[in-house]
Amino acid sequence: MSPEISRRDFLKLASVGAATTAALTGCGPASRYVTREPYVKMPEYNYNGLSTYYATTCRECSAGCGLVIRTFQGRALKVEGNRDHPVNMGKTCPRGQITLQGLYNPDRVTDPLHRKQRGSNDGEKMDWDAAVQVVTDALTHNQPNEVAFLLGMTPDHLFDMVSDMTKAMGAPAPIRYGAPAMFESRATLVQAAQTVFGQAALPSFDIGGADLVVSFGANFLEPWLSQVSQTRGYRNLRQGTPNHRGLFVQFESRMSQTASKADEWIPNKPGTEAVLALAMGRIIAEARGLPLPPAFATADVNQAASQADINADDLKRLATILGNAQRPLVIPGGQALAQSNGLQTAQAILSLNAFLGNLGKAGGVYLSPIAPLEDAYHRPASAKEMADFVGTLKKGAVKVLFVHGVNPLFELPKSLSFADALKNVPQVISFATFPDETALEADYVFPDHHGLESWGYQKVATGSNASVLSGAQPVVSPFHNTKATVDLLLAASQAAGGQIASALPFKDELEYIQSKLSTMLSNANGFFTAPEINSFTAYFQQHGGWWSTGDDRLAPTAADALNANIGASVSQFDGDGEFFLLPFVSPTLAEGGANKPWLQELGDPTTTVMWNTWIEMNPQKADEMGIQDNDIVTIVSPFGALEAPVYRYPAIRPDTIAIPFGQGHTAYGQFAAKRGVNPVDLLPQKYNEAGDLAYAGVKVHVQKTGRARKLSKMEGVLGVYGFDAKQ
Amino acid sequence: MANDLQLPVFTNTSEQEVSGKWGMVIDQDLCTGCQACVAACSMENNVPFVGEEDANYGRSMHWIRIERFWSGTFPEVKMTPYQPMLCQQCHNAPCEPVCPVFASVHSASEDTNLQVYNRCVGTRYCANNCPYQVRVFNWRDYTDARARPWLTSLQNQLSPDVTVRRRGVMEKCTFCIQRIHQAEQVAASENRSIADGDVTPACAQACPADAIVFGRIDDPNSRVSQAALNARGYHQLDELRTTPRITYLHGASNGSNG
Amino acid sequence: MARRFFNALNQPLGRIGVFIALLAVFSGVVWGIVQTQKPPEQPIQFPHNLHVGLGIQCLYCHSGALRGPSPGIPTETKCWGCHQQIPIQGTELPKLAAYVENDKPISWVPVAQVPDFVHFVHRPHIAAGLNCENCHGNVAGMTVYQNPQVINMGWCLKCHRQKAQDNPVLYAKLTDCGTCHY
Amino acid sequence: MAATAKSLPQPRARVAEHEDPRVHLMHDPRPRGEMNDMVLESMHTATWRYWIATGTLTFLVLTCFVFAWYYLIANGLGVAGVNRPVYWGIFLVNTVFWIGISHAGTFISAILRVMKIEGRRPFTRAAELMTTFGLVQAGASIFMHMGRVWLAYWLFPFPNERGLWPDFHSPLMWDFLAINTYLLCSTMYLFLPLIPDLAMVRDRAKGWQKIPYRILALGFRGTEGEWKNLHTAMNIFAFAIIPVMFSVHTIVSWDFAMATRPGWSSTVFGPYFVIGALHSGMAAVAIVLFLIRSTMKNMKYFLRPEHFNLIGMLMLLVSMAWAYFYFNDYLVPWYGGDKWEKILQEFTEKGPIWWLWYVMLICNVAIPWLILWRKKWRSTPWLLAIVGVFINIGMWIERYVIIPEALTINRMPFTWRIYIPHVEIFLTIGTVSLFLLLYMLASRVIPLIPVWEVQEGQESHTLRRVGKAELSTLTNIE
Repeated sequence: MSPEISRRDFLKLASVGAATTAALTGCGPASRYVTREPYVKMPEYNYNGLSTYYATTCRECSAGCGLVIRTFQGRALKVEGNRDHPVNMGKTCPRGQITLQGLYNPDRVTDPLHRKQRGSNDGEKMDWDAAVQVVTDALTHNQPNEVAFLLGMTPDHLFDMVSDMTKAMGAPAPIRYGAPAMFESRATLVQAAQTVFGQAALPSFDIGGADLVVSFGANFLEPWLSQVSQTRGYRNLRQGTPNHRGLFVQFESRMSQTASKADEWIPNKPGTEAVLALAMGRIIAEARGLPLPPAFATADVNQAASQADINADDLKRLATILGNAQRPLVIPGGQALAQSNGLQTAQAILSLNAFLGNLGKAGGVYLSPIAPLEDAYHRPASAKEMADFVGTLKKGAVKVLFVHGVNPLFELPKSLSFADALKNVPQVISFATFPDETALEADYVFPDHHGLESWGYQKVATGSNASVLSGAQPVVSPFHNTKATVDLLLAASQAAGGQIASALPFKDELEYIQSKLSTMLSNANGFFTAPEINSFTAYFQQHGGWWSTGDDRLAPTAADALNANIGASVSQFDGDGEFFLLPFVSPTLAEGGANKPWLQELGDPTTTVMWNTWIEMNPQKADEMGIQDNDIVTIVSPFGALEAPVYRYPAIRPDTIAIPFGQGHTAYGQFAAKRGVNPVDLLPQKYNEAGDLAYAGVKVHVQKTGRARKLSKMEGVLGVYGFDAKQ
Repeated sequence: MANDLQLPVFTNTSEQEVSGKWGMVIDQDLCTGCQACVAACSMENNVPFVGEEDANYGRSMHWIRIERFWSGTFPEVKMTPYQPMLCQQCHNAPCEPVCPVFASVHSASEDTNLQVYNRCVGTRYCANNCPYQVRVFNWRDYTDARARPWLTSLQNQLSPDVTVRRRGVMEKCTFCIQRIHQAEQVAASENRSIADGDVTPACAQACPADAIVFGRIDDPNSRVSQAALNARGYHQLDELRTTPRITYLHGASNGSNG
Repeated sequence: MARRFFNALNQPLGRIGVFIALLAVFSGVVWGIVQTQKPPEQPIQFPHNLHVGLGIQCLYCHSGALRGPSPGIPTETKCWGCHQQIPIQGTELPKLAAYVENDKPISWVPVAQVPDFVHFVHRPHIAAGLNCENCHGNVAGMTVYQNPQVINMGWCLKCHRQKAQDNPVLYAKLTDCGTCHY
Repeated sequence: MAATAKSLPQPRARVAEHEDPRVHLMHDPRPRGEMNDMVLESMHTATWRYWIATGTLTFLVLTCFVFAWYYLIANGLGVAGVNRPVYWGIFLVNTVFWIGISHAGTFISAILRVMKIEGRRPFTRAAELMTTFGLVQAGASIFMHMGRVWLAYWLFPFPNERGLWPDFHSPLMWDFLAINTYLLCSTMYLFLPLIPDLAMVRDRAKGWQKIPYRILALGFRGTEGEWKNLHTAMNIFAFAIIPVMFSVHTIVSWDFAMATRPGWSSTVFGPYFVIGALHSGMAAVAIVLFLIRSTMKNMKYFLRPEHFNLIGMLMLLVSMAWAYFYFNDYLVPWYGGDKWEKILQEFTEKGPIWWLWYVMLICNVAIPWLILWRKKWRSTPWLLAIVGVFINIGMWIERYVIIPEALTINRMPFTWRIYIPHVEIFLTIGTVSLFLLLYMLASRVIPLIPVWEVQEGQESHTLRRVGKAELSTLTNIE
């Protein structure tokens, strides 16, 4: 794009100058000694005084939203949504907006590092040739099965490239993981789709088309699958059709941001979603006078209500509403799936949808379109698979571990003790852009570009009707001495020679991506076609990706879903505490936002807390225990303990406490480190039948410490909770 | 007291008071409180972050904040719909007449409230007098990279279209006036007047639920004028007769057994 | 005693002394103002007169003025575009050559600057039919550029007021604080 | 001198007591020269206690005023406790408080002079000094409060090439002008009666000290004409300054009354603030007089219980008036039923800092009412001074309740926050010590007692025996 940029900061200087002149008269003297250092050989288009806009793809999560970045004289100034992009249609979430603070983050890894001693902050800088050599040796000097790749949810082109590479060298395929996948329970959704619809695909819920949405714990207005597109769906649900406001009911033990937008929030006991769903099915079946499907046969309405600790009449009423709705939709997700019976819950809810007959209909359940370059949906590793992987690491079977785009030391439950596993790996090479916990434990850190500095593509898993390959391109030239990981690996594989070299005959990242795109030239479904690869790539960059014009969602069929008896029961909980523990993804920070100061300063939507972790506790319950706002309490689960201040949250079950996930870093830059706590310390070693972590399946003790720490809030407590409440 | 008696408000009822120029409609039924508008606003307008302590002490610099309140106790607890609160760009703005140096002044051409940073001497009278409490003050030198070394690289993203404010001046939402000017210049160079949708402030542009609509309220056919006709429409603190330019659309207060 | 002092001041010599003292103060102030107004040192003494004399349009080098806020100051790339075909001679060209060899940017000092809180955009001014020399003076007569007048708000307003005398709408626009300060 | 005799109205009780009329300063005359020497002596004697006090005050001023203010300017208002919604903190409290203090001076000297209250004579100057020095503190506090104080001169209407002027709609502008006017007038008014005394000092001063006094005395020699002009000028000023004084504090109150805030936009604020100002001002006079009397030489002769008695009566009167106005200000919102006003009242009485409100009422009403009824207690200088201290505390808190505490409550409950002062506390100490320091320095530079006024009074008072009783008669000296 643009040649090397020397670092410039004229705006800062200008503001200083402004201050001095402002002190005089408010109008500046004719000249000020503010020198702006221009490009060396600055390209002409950067001197026309206009901003240049580049289309790319957001890498803050795996949803693959299209962005348009405003750049001016080589600097990225503003993130805007890509209007044409079918996933987000010009909109963004806060993390997408603030991705710039990642790009210009003061704590980025600026050079390739060799860390003499793991865990120490200092490492000696090395040049990239040496780095390539290190990687080459790692690939060649070890047996193929001793090499392991651990990759994050983004970017996809790296995953593909590594897959090709490992295939060529006969190494095990790269493991792909991310905390979002864990909290979204993707494996469970896919598994349930497999059993109910006979297709292992990610269900796609047409929220916008429905007129009644009943959600069992699905936080679809928060970082869950594809926040922006689901929020658009919510908009259409409410105001999409004139004079008809779709209704929305949420079953959840805590009023999440999503539940706060529901017309009715039913605080059911955690782990009872399955029985509730089946009970509703039964009520509807009876109301319609249909023969009772075996799936619902075992359900008992009153028992379900009492198990869920909700009013049976409410349940009946809602079920009737659901039964009478024209375009009803029931969504499973969030804490409902993060239970020992998560899979049954998902099955029960999907088959309830099937019973309601909304499969493949507007406002119903679809299967997400298969992304380009894919034969089917490939889900990231489930927590169970990760546990197995950690096991192999512990055995010392892996000699060299490559880590990119994921921070297992932060994102994996402490009980998995990934740290110990890492000790048994002789060589750890991290490609982290930021000095996160895992990078700190790595022997080598070969920093990748920031997402806005890199090429790439993202296969959109869900969130759009069309099948989308979202394109990424550098919008600014690299700010630091970083190198695209794909380039690094390509160079290494060339140096390694042999099969790898012949399998990856590409000189750089772009060429590799083009080789992938070339298979799509002939695809006529796209909204553009091109005779040859270069113009195709040009369009691809210009529009920020490729997507088909039609609706590629698959209509699922549930032939005998209702005949199978779903042995759904209330879930089992580890620990004997008096509180259900409900960890949830922080709506503003998500898993990677903690190092961006402005994300830290965004108030959490429901509690308005900034800059810290809080523990949500029901006020009545807190009064019983004599706990005030800001009191630090200890939470003890069978697997660990942590301390955090309490936020007396009016809308949570008295027998439940909730903790946001996203803070509690020990490294990861000055804005994230030593701030808040990380709920994964409490999480159990417990999986549902699909292999997803039952992170909501633990009961904990709460003890007062007697200490207190002021939580930073947007709201003034005086006004919201009254004069007697502590500030 | 005086301000709540139904007294006539002595003000010039000019064309603008009837028609206005720029206006906004915020649908509280759609707002999901996701903070995207806050983030977008801060990125567009070089709004500094202040850190944990100051943020907790009511010194955060958000030009737009999202409010919500609670009523009742569990299980009958309800949350009021999210309420994005930003400068209402009143026509009879209480902040304007109190400024001794015309730093808070009404824009005759755009009919918005301007805050002229370089004229501001920091008496903070305007902020006291703002019933909506949407004016934020630079309590410290939040943008001084010498005192805050971590800013040196972060400030690479500062937009040159917006002044970088320093210690001791008041600031507030400007309806992204830099975008308005840009659109006007483009339109002028194309020999046309601004069309509906030419100008979108950062918040409206980002809002994933499309809850914020912006445009010319003097054009009855514009999207915002149409939206403002909605029966759910109301003005914040209407009894003060500030003629705010932002129309809110009621959202249903939600909660359990709602 | 005090009276004697005042008497002394009443003498012609005393008056002259007072006059000189006042003069000193005044000239000190003037000197200070002049210091702020004088053009800065440029890395290369660029002869505008020569280039303009050769008939090169302003917009050839300062191309941003047409569409953007800032016209931009050309980098060595642009200079070298022509000068690599011209023999390097004189005192200044070698400097340019040196910059090109060392691949260093020429750190020009912008002279026609407005403070950070003033958002001057060239586009509308050119659209309004102004020529460069209306504000920048007769550049053809200068070597190193310097401002023909103090660039301050009074100067801006004078022109804005004249332009919009007979058009109230335009007047409101051109004298609105928000037109330049935001 | 043309002398016209007229008898003073004498309460019968007084006559019955047969008290010695010489307890009254006016009836206890001394030779002119001796009296002048007494004043000069008190002016020229600086004991070690004086120097220690001055030293400590200087230290306090340097640290709590000069350095603290520098610290504030260097780091911005973030080091103070102001926040959203409490944009105005203790700075404004101090401003209003000091303006209040400055009121009593003029009130006493001007009004009492106009009304020819003879008791005023010995302490008019002490009061006038308070006016001037108090206004200095008020101005300083306002500037401390500004975010960019180095641009304060933009509040002056001065022609500039930008064609920008201050906004005369803004109550702050009125405030600015009013305070300036008041400072100017009160300084002149302080200076005029000073001239004869300066002349007196000049005649007795030696060496270089003569020079400043000679310059300041404007060559006053005490001829008939000079006295006549002086009296005329003083009468004009005395009459002219009274409306100025009332307007100033009314205008100060408009800063609040004009704002659209619960607790502020109240029509009674004008007179209420004036009375409040007098309340704290009178109390301050009492304190100052007590200090002068107890620390400076020969002052027991000039400042006598009768004067404290007079001030005590005024204090009681003002305290009652204040209570009345406060009740008004309280009644309207309480009865008016505006939602926000009600919340605010609830907040002041039951909020986290509820006790402030009660302390205010006790100091401002209960204590003066309990103590000032009895003449014996009124005339006890130290007791009066203590009452004065309480009243000043009470009045300071009253301003605190009106400004930071009322600002806590606005129409956006989401933003309500408590205000916790930081550097303001030091700056408050700083202003107080600067005030005292200026006063102490002045006490050694100019005569705190207007000798000529006392002498004039004593000359015009004579005792005339009528039957048994000795009646005091007053001769008007024209």
